[in-house]
Amino acid sequence: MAEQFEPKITAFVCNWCTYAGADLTGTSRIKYQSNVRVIRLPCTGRIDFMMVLKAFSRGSDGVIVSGCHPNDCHYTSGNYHARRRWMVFRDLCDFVGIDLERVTFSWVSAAEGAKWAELVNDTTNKVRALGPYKEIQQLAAVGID
Amino acid sequence: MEELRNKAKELLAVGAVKVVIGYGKGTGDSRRPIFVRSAERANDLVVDAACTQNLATYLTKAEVRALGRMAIVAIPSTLRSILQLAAEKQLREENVLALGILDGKLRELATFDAIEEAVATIPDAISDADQKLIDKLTAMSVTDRRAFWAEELGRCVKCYACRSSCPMCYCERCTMDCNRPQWIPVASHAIGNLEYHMVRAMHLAGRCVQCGTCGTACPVGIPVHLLTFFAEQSVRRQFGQKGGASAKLDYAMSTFKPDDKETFIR
Amino acid sequence: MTDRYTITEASVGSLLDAIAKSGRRVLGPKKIAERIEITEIKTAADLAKDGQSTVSAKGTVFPKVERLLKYRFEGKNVALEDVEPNAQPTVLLGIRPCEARSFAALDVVFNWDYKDKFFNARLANTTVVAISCTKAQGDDACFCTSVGSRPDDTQGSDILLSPLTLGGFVAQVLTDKGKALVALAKDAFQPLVGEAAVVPPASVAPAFDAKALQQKLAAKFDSPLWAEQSLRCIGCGACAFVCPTCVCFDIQDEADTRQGQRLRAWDSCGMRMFTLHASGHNPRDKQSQRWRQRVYHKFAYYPERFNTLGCVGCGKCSRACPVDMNLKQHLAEAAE
Amino acid sequence: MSRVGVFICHCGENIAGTVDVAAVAKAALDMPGVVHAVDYKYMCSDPGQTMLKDAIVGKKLDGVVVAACSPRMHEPTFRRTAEEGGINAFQCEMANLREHCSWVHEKGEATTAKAIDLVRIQVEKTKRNHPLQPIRVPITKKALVLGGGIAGIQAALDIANTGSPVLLVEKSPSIGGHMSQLSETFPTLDCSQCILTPRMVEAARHPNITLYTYSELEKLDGFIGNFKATIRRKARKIDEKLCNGCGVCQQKCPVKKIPDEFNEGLSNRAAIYVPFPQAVPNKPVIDLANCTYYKNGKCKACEKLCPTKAIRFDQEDQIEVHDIGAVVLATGFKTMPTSNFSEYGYGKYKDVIDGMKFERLASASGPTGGAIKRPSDGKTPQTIVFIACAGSRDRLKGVPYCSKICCMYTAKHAMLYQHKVHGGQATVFYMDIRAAGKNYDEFVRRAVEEDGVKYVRGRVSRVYEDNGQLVVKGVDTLLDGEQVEIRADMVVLATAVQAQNDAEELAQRLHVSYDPYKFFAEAHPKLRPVETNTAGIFLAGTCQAPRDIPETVAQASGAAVKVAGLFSQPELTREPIIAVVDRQPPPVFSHCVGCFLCKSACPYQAIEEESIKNRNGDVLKVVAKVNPGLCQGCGTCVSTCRTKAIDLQGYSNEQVFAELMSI
Repeated sequence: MAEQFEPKITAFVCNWCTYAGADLTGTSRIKYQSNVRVIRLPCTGRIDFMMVLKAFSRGSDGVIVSGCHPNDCHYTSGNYHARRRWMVFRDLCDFVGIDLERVTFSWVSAAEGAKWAELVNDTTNKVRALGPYKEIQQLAAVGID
Repeated sequence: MEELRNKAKELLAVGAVKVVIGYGKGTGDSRRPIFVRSAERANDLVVDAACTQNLATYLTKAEVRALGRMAIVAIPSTLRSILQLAAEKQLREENVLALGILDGKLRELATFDAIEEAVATIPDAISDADQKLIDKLTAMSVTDRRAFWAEELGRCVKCYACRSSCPMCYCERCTMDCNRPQWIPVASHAIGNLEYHMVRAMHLAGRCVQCGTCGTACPVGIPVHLLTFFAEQSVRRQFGQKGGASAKLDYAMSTFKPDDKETFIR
Repeated sequence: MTDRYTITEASVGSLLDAIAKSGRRVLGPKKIAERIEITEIKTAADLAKDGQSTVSAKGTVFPKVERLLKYRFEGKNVALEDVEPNAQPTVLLGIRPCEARSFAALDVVFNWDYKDKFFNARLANTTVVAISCTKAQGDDACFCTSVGSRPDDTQGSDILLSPLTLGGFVAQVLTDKGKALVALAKDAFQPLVGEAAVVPPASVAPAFDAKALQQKLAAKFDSPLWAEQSLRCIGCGACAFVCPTCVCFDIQDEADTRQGQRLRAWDSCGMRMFTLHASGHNPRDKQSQRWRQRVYHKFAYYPERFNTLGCVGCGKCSRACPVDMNLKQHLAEAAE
Repeated sequence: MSRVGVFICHCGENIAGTVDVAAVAKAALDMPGVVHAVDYKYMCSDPGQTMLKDAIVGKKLDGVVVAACSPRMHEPTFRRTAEEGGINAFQCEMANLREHCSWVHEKGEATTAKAIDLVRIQVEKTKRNHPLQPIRVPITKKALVLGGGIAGIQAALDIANTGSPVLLVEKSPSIGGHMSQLSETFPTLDCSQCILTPRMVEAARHPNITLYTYSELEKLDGFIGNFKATIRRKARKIDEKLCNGCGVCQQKCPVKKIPDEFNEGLSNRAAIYVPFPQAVPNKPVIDLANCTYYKNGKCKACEKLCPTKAIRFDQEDQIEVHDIGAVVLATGFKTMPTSNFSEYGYGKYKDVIDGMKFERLASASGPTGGAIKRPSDGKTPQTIVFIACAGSRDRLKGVPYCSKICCMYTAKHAMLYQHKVHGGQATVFYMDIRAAGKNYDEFVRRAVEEDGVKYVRGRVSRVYEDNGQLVVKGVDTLLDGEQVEIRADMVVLATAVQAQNDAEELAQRLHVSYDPYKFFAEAHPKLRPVETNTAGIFLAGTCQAPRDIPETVAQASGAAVKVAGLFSQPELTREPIIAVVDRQPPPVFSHCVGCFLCKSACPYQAIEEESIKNRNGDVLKVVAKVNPGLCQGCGTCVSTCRTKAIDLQGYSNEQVFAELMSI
């Protein structure tokens, strides 16, 4: 039997809510799949849309972007700015044919350890079912003679 | 046209402006940007339906600015560019005089307020052809859209004509030129092209005046303007703000409302 | 004495089949939407018989992005992997004589001191079959006759096709590569006996004298002309990237922590970044300096160094320019 | 080439039980730039930390990755250790092998592989770390207290008593605020002025307090520890040094029919006036709008008669700029304008008044000497109705919130009425009685049980006049919504507490956030209730939300402690995780193109404009600059910047990019 495809998931999370929430998942010993690699940033406001593009072009099959719930931003409004950026970025991704099924946006607070586990598992399962994101990964070789 | 030439003559003769940026006769039937610096050359100015390039690009070009106070022959999109440039502190009222060409008539617009007022009355919908293409694309499956853009962007040679011709791409160093880190590859391979055009569209979202000059500039005929149009439309639809409406900054992507509505964040 | 054959319109198809059978690909001008692109030619109908392609055929021998080497990080070591040129046997069919001529201008740079393996391999595997121009472009961009060429120039072609008044072409076989191609499709090429009535070549009026221009340039380096002409230049690279002779490239490494590759990509002296130093100093800070560089490189430095012009007068740059920088017109001004 | 050391912690069995730590160490040692990699039982233990310090010295490390628990747990520990080992604290990063790996995944190859990846990510980041120095900002140890009500007075006194100078700025001619107008205070019924006046005097006399009445804050620039406050001292038209407060001027002033603000219009004052007898300072001010001289250029009666020749008609406003280290906002509240209550006949019927007017009627120093007399004819009302929640908790009136103090002061009013008008009957219409507070509920009960105040639970729909008498029409919801009609001699509305009219404008000027009702917003509703989101600006009293006197005083003291705490430090020290706009040699100066789109993205107003000038002072370029005192390091500007001229120290583009490239 062919080996099961294990997707590569990159997560961009803010330090104060989602990273702390993922810490809580740990301290609560809630198990989740190990496919995710977390990049810790101070705030969702710091998450440049180019990071998501880069994650895909460098081989991620799925991306998670997560931060503080509205109103809970450690920096008061970084997540509101981030939300706007995502609203447009998602539209544009869809318009150029980037598969939105592979990007999960979420608010995970420092108290939502279980939600983090669920988010990672759901995303991993979904992306595993979708298979490797060849459409973008293969682009890296196209156009080079 | 006579009206414009006379106005240019008068402005240059009294030294009210040092240069009139306008359209002149180009190769064959085409029109090209010209820079009239003396009253004697004012008759080189042409105004007709072929004058579609957004000349506002030159308002931030150092070599042009060095000439002194500028008057610019301004079609509606140029007027909007002036406002957006003003909002982004790239242009001061005393540096520019807009010679608006509105419905074929000359309108001298000396202040940003006057431009704002004029612009407010002009519909800024994109052309039917462009809208149809956007609609056609949005109606496609995501796979088909990817194929469409892969095909189109496959021709991109990263000559940056789109960027260079865009009045809002005035940055001295663009993200694209940044090499520590090299966010976006220099090479015009498929991924480099996709990322470049995504970056450009994101950077124009909320700032694009929808002149379409980038698309016209593209030597290989990629409809790159659809990307910035689409991003701008996304901003307008979701946040009700738009580029080029006011000389006061109201940039959708650096403002927010606590109750901005989305449906995708879980 | 060159070999001369006739080839009928109908036998172009069998020529294509024969080339395909031999494992070569055929690239040539094809009309797509409003443009002419140099792309794969499958049938005779694909071929655009007149008109200039937007982008030149340069990519066949000098692609817009080319991989020079690959490497892998193995622990602390770097394992280099040589990359062989992807020099596919290619027939460039139906390009203009000016473009055929451009390969010589590329050659002088790629083999000036260092012999460029990639360029040479690709060029060696490319057979050039040009079609002489019978129709003036009518767009005031062409100026082959001002740069020492003509619409039916044979230089750079392995075979030159000239349209016959009654259809079909006369094929002048100029090189061994040309002969090899004829040998592939003997049926398609009928030896020409006597004279044939070819369509007269297009008439392209000379706009300036290249020699005189070169002399004028020697004294015009500090002329205000360059600033005047380039005031509307927006500093994009459209001219250079469609140009058949522009040879400047950038070398870029693209790598992550596991592997990397070194790429060669087209570059343009018209862009501000081209000469930007790490310090922030830019010896060609103004667009006028960059425009002047473009003109001088092709019309002063090439002749000085290589005894040839860096321009074939195809006019692609003028057609591609978003702000109508008409090279012919500007050169004529400079030659005054 | 970097020399990074990787230290993998077993955390007992917490990590080592799931992750093959030896394999991680082996893999780490193979990573480019890593010169040392070890695993150890407890990295955070003394021997563990010593091991790290020794390796920094012995292996000449220039960067350290500690692969252990969450950085949120031990990053400060290991950064300090790294510093003790001789490298910059910010050359140390942590890979989270515990919370993000060993505790959440099963033992196995995939988990160890992830651990190796997590280490690689941090190694790649660390290779691009730069030494960072904590940000030190000097502090001007002088506070500005804005607003001279009880909140401002209390905050000013508390700060002054810690030894720091305070500038107390009040926009009206006297300090005292709303509290000085009150008659008696719940739940003790002590006289408001009796307890307030000594505080006012103390504030005026305090050697550390400079009192600026009749003054306003024009502008506040700068940032925590380093504000510049521009204050307009409005011209009183009086030489305050010469004036001895004798009062001759206001007696002789020919204009005397100006409604007296202090008495809520229940009496009149002159055009030159001291707001109330106990005013601090006790110096008059000329009301320019009503003074005959300013209206038609003639009169000057006060000038002629002033015994000390203190009148100065030519006096101009003075603008002063003060260096300030911290600001306490104590700008107070207003009550809902009475025009909002047409259904209650306010403005139409003289005897429908609001709570503040009743305070003046009940006050011994008020226009009636404390006797309850109705405004229309001066008669003592025999029946009086109090309507609570006039505006409050009423979405239609734009005030969905509870004004908090009305239940208590309405009970107090009713009680005072019952005390003063024997045989009279007070009725209170209410929605709920909110009497949470020490001795508060007892107080309300006393009003009902001992003083016989009638409480009707229901709303009043209308107040109208019938045959010269007010009729109050409402329901009693406790009696199944039965209609209640009371013929009253006087009606008192407990109007809602609202933010001051200029609150929004002031908040914007100060870059302080505010809620939808224009009350200034606290930094955190629970844990930072006296701080604003702008560092160095604190809140006291009703400018933040409706509250009573004890709460206001407590909050003012709280704000004062925050200021004192700030001033107790020699300088401010902050983590250098802040954004920085690049500077380049000429002719570039900076990659910033000066579009300032980042400015509106910054939640802290930390982005300033800097003009780069040549020797002649000509501006060559205007570029952004991040104020390190204000920046909190969220990085929103970094993502907004198209030229990538702004970068975030500690999470730089190069660092994040390297992390991405290592995944």
